[in-house]
Amino acid sequence: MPVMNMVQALNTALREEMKRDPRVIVLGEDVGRRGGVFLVTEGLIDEFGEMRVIDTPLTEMGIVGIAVGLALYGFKPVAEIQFIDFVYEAFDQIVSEAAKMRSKTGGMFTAPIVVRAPCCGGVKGAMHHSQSPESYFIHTAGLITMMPSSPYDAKGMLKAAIRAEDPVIFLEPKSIYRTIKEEVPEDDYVIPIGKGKIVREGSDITIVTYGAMVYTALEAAKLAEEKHGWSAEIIDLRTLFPFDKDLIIKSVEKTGRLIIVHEAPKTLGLGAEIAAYISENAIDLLRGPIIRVTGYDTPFPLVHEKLYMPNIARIYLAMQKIMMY
Amino acid sequence: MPVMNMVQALNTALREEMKRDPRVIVLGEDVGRRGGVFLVTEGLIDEFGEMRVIDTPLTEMGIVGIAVGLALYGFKPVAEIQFIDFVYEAFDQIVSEAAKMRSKTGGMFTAPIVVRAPCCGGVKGAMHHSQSPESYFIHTAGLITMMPSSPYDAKGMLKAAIRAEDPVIFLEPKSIYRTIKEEVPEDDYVIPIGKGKIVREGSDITIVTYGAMVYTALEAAKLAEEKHGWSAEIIDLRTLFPFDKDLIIKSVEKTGRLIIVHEAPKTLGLGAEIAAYISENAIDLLRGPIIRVTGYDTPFPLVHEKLYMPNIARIYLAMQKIMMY
Amino acid sequence: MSQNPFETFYNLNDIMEGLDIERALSIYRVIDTDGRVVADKEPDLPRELLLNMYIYMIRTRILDGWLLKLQRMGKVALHAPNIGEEAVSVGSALSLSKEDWVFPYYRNIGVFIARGVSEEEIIDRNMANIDDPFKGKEFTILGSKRHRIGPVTVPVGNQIPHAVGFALGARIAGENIVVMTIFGDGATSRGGFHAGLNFAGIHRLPVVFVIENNQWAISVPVKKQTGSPTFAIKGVAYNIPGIRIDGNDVIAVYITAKEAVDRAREGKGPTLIEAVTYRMGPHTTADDPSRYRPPEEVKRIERYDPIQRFRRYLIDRGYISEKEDKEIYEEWSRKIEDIVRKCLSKPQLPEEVIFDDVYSKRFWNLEEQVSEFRESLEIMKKLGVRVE
Amino acid sequence: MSQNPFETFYNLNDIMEGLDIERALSIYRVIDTDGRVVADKEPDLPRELLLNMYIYMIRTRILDGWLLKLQRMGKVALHAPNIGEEAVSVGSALSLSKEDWVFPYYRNIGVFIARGVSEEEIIDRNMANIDDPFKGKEFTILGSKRHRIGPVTVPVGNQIPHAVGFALGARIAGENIVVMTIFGDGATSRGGFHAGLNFAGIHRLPVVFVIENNQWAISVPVKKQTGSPTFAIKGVAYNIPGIRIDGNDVIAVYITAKEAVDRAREGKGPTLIEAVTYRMGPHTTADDPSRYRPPEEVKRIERYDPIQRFRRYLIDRGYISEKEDKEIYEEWSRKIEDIVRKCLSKPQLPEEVIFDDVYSKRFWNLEEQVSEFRESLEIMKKLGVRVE
Ligand SMILES: Cc1ncc(C[n+]2csc(CCOP(=O)(O)OP(=O)(O)O)c2C)c(N)n1
Ligand SMILES: Cc1ncc(C[n+]2csc(CCOP(=O)(O)OP(=O)(O)O)c2C)c(N)n1
Ligand SMILES: [Mg+2]
Ligand SMILES: [Mg+2]
Repeated sequence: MPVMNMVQALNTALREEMKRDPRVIVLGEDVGRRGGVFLVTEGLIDEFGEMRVIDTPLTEMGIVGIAVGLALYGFKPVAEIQFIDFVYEAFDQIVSEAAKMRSKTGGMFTAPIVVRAPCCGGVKGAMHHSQSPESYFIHTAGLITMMPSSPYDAKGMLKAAIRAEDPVIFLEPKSIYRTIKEEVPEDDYVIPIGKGKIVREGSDITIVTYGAMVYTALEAAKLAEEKHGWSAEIIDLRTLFPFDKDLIIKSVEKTGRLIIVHEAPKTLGLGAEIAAYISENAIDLLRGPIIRVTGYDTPFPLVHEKLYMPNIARIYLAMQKIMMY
Repeated sequence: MPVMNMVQALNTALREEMKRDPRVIVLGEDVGRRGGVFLVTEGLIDEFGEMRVIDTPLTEMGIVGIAVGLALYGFKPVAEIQFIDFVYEAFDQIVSEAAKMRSKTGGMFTAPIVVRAPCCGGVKGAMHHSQSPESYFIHTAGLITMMPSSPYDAKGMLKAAIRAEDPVIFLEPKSIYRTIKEEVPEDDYVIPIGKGKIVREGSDITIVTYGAMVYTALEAAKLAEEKHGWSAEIIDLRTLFPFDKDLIIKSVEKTGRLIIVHEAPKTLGLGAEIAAYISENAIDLLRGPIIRVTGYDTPFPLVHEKLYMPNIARIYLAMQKIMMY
Repeated sequence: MSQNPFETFYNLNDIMEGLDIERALSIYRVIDTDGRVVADKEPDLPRELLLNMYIYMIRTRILDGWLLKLQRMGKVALHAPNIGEEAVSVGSALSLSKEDWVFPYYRNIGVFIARGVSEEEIIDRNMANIDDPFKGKEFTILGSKRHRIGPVTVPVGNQIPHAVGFALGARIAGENIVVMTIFGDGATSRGGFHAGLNFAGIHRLPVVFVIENNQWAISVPVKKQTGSPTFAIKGVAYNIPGIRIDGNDVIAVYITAKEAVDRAREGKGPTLIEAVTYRMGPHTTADDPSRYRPPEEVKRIERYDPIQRFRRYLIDRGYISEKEDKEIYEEWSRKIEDIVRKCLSKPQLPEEVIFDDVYSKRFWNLEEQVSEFRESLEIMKKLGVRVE
Repeated sequence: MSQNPFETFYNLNDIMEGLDIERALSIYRVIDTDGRVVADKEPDLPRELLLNMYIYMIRTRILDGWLLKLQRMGKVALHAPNIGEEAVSVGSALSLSKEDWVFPYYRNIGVFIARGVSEEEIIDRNMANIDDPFKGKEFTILGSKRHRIGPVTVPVGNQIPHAVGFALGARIAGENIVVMTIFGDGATSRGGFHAGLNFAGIHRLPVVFVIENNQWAISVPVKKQTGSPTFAIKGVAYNIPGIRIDGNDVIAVYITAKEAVDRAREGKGPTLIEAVTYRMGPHTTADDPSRYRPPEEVKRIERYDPIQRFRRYLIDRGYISEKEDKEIYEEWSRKIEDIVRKCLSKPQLPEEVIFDDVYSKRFWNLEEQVSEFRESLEIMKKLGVRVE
């Protein structure tokens, strides 16, 4: 089995899907010869030509609007937004058009596009190259939102996104694009939408997280285990909406304690929904407060970004609070 | 004291602020002769002229972008989005520019614009004339978000918004634009940002809500009182961010039960943040689950909108669940 | 880069198509307000086509009147009248072949009629009753897959990039069709206009852009919408030829649109047509135009009425007699009245329809919410409260 | 509506300013690649101004080199080199009066230099050290209120409507200033370009729009950015005169920009200038242009280098000697090196700066979060973990 990083896994997924299904079209700024600024689309233009790998003008609204048109025709567009921080011009096309196409027309028309983009911090990208804006999409009925945390998942999840009958926002944590390498099967496999996974078993605390924060959470769990023998179970959500509530509840049934970790700002970050969901449907399982360790409620800073993001110390602190409660 | 509806109160606030401060500029689609499609800006063009009441071309991105430019110059633009459902084209200018101007430039530049717009359902406005998209703004650091529920509040809150040093999203629940009338003082008064109010005192359940839902919650509370003698305390948040957490906590200290009611869809609606906040900071006060009664996680429908929105039956049901818990 | 950018000069004589601006500044017309031919050449159109145009326009106007009435009766939530603008819809729609697609906007009921959508379907839709093919989520007639009419977008102009993307799709698929999109003068200010025309200009896509310039975007007049003398001239920015026409002259609309459609089909790229017309009525049933425009202006325009002009032409040329004309009108008035009656008797959509079609399947959140919904209906019954 | 729209004809002879397209299709140049005058008329510019232009361009290039070096040293997060494009920044900036404002984009370091911002401030900013006037939240030099330079926007082109709104503000306030905004060829595709130019065209605002057409938007060449032959011609869509110039000829840039600035100041409205230049380096320090453009292309362009051309002109005309030229270069190299050294010795910004300037004051959520932040720093110390 070849060992790949996430960029290679995503590139493989795109290549395989484009081979499998002639309806798959890649479009975006610099996705052609440049291969995308992170090289996720590298080589696709050579293999599939300019008709299926389209360098667009600099307009996110245009990229998504054209993608919706392609989807209406019957194509399966995979639109790249160069950094998710630049998606906002396309917001009207995503929220008013792609997300509502099926509903508005009673199913007569659908626009199952994929919008994929690098996201999140950790590479000194500053305010406009580090954002984690998943909340905007999770709150929008009609969209599916996903974020892989490993090369293996990235391949299977992107394939699932491309095959979905609904529009998918596919967020790629750029800080782990090349840092995590693992074996990625050459076969065609799909990771089902809506399924999270347990990346570490434990019995004292449930930590729900996703993306690059999975690794930070793992480090913190290790530290806490070493220091105090606390056993943390870590769930990688993978699909952010619809999230795997059963997996969370099952874990909290066991641990009685819940921490949610994400890079997105705290107020109305996904942690809010998970906390609210549990406090509405399973409050009696809890032995203490639900703690959120998140990006702060500020724009993402250039300086001290590692202090801004959830880090090992911040997660450890949360574990301490909940275990001492 | 004159009796006014909310449209008149907002119109009065604009007129008084424009008189008080020559820096206040109104702009948007149809805000001139037409007076806005709901007549909130009626007559302003006659009184202040075309220089200060500007009919713009049909571009929400332009409206907000120009407003940011005016604010950079030192003006205090009050931009109208004809229906908040059309704000998405302006999202980049709101989220990337207005919200981040102060932070990005370390305070050298600021863009304290007001974006006001009719919002919410109840007037058979269907999918694109009924939305409650406050979550998008609440999640965005750098923005203040407000929604009045009465003519009195509307006047004092819009004045506060116009005088704020930060950008404000001011949402006006159109279904009660003309249905609620009350005395509105002719003096200059301001309702401070961040302060909610108790619109009904009670001891058994806290209901946190805002906008037109205040009245629905009041009806439900009355019904529950009549039927079962349950005493509901109702909080009208008024400012959605930063919301009045002290007022909520104080009430929950008394009641031990919390219901949140809003028209916005449930997943990552403001109810999620309030529930999460309480379950993080005051979980021990609770005697049962935190229940959210909200718009469903679908686009806002044309048919059966009153069944879609939180209504007396749905709120009553939640009260029953929490009281029987 | 094939050329050295520092040494690349263009001049007006190397006529690039998008720079042939004569037609973007004048106004093309075939018949005048009395139905007399004023064009250098009278187009030689078959009688059947002319009669079809006429009947479609009449059906559109009668239907429009009913939708207005139904709105007043509270049976339709909102209506955007298209009285006086029928020639734009009908003339452009008829220039397309059956296999072509059109992406109209909310004011183009005539497009639906001309493409064969029945009055019944349109009324069901607007009433959002049990037969509404779109199941009651949004106003207006939203498209028709069967008739190759793309989805209407309520946010103004959002369909423009859809039409362009659709045309790109057709090209990739190797299908030689033309895609038309129609939108108002106000829509030209939105980002989607810019993005759509720019993309079509780069790729020379087979798209016909029709601006229905009815002089107003609600209360905003053209001179506050753009600083340019015409909308057609905006094609220059994208190397797309722009043509300005009398949009109340259905023959001029048809001829010009047909030329553009043929060009597109032959691989010669997009065209931008500005059809000059006038919004005779209010913006929608919720509008009150007396607040912002003098009634004299509307009066002055009445003589341009596209149906009256065309009627005079048809009668003058002997295509129909006065009597036949009256019969056509009466026949369709009767038919449509019957349809309205039928539609009015149809039951409403079931309540749970609000949970349908959000995704291809219902996720757990909606399952949970549907049960709460059902409980709430139960409680209503039990308590005897009605909220609708 | 003063005219009847159905009867309004325009023709090219009623020249509307925005339709004088000759200048939008040719390319204006004063000196050629050998510094020889090729324009019909050699502009009569004072020696001091010419020398200033030259020095500003040299300072810009030296500074640019240092920012590149600092980025490689890990002291600056990212840099977008402007080598070869200095004439656009410097020539346009100098055409403005002191009281005018300019809204540049990230590639316009020359604007900052020409407006009097010190190298030290720019380096502090890019290093985000303790003296960073913007306190470390974003890359790039972000503006300067004192020097009347508006805030740079990282999302491409978002500053265009800001500049227009700012000019509107000046008009409302009765201040007779001109506002300039500069942006890349790629920016012309974004909604903000369309919205900004449209609004300026309607209100004839005193705005000078400068397109720094360096042929590439990262890897996207001009022919994939637009179908139009030039960018200047896009002014037609907004009734804004468009002028295309050799952007590597600082005199042509200055003369043209000055004319536009004067026009604007006299109330004659906006101008769109397309300055043709070339991006000699990578898009940013994160880019690898060999992936998408042949090195020959860059080689071919080298002889258009704006500094070399201008240097030859100055020496030919006797404005400076070879020796003086060398001295200027050496003097500024030394000065800037000293500044870099100084900046490198400055401490970094304190940690809590990340909570500053989100709002005019801190709300309770940030107060709570700051305490958690402090606790986390404590814990780090206690545990001995380092995350930065
Ligand atoms: C993005 C957006 N903004 C505002 C509106 C509200 N609105 C509906 S129609 C309209 C005017 C449209 O004018 P025009 O494009 O000229 O078409 P017309 O209605 O005149 O046919 C406006 C402002 C909307 N539907 N969408
Ligand atoms: C809205 C937005 N989309 C994408 C990007 C990423 N990006 C940064 S610069 C750039 C190209 C800009 O090209 P151009 O406007 O020609 O300016 P240049 O860099 O060539 O000077 C892109 C795509 C961005 N910053 N903003
Ligand atoms: Mg119109
Ligand atoms: Mg460029």
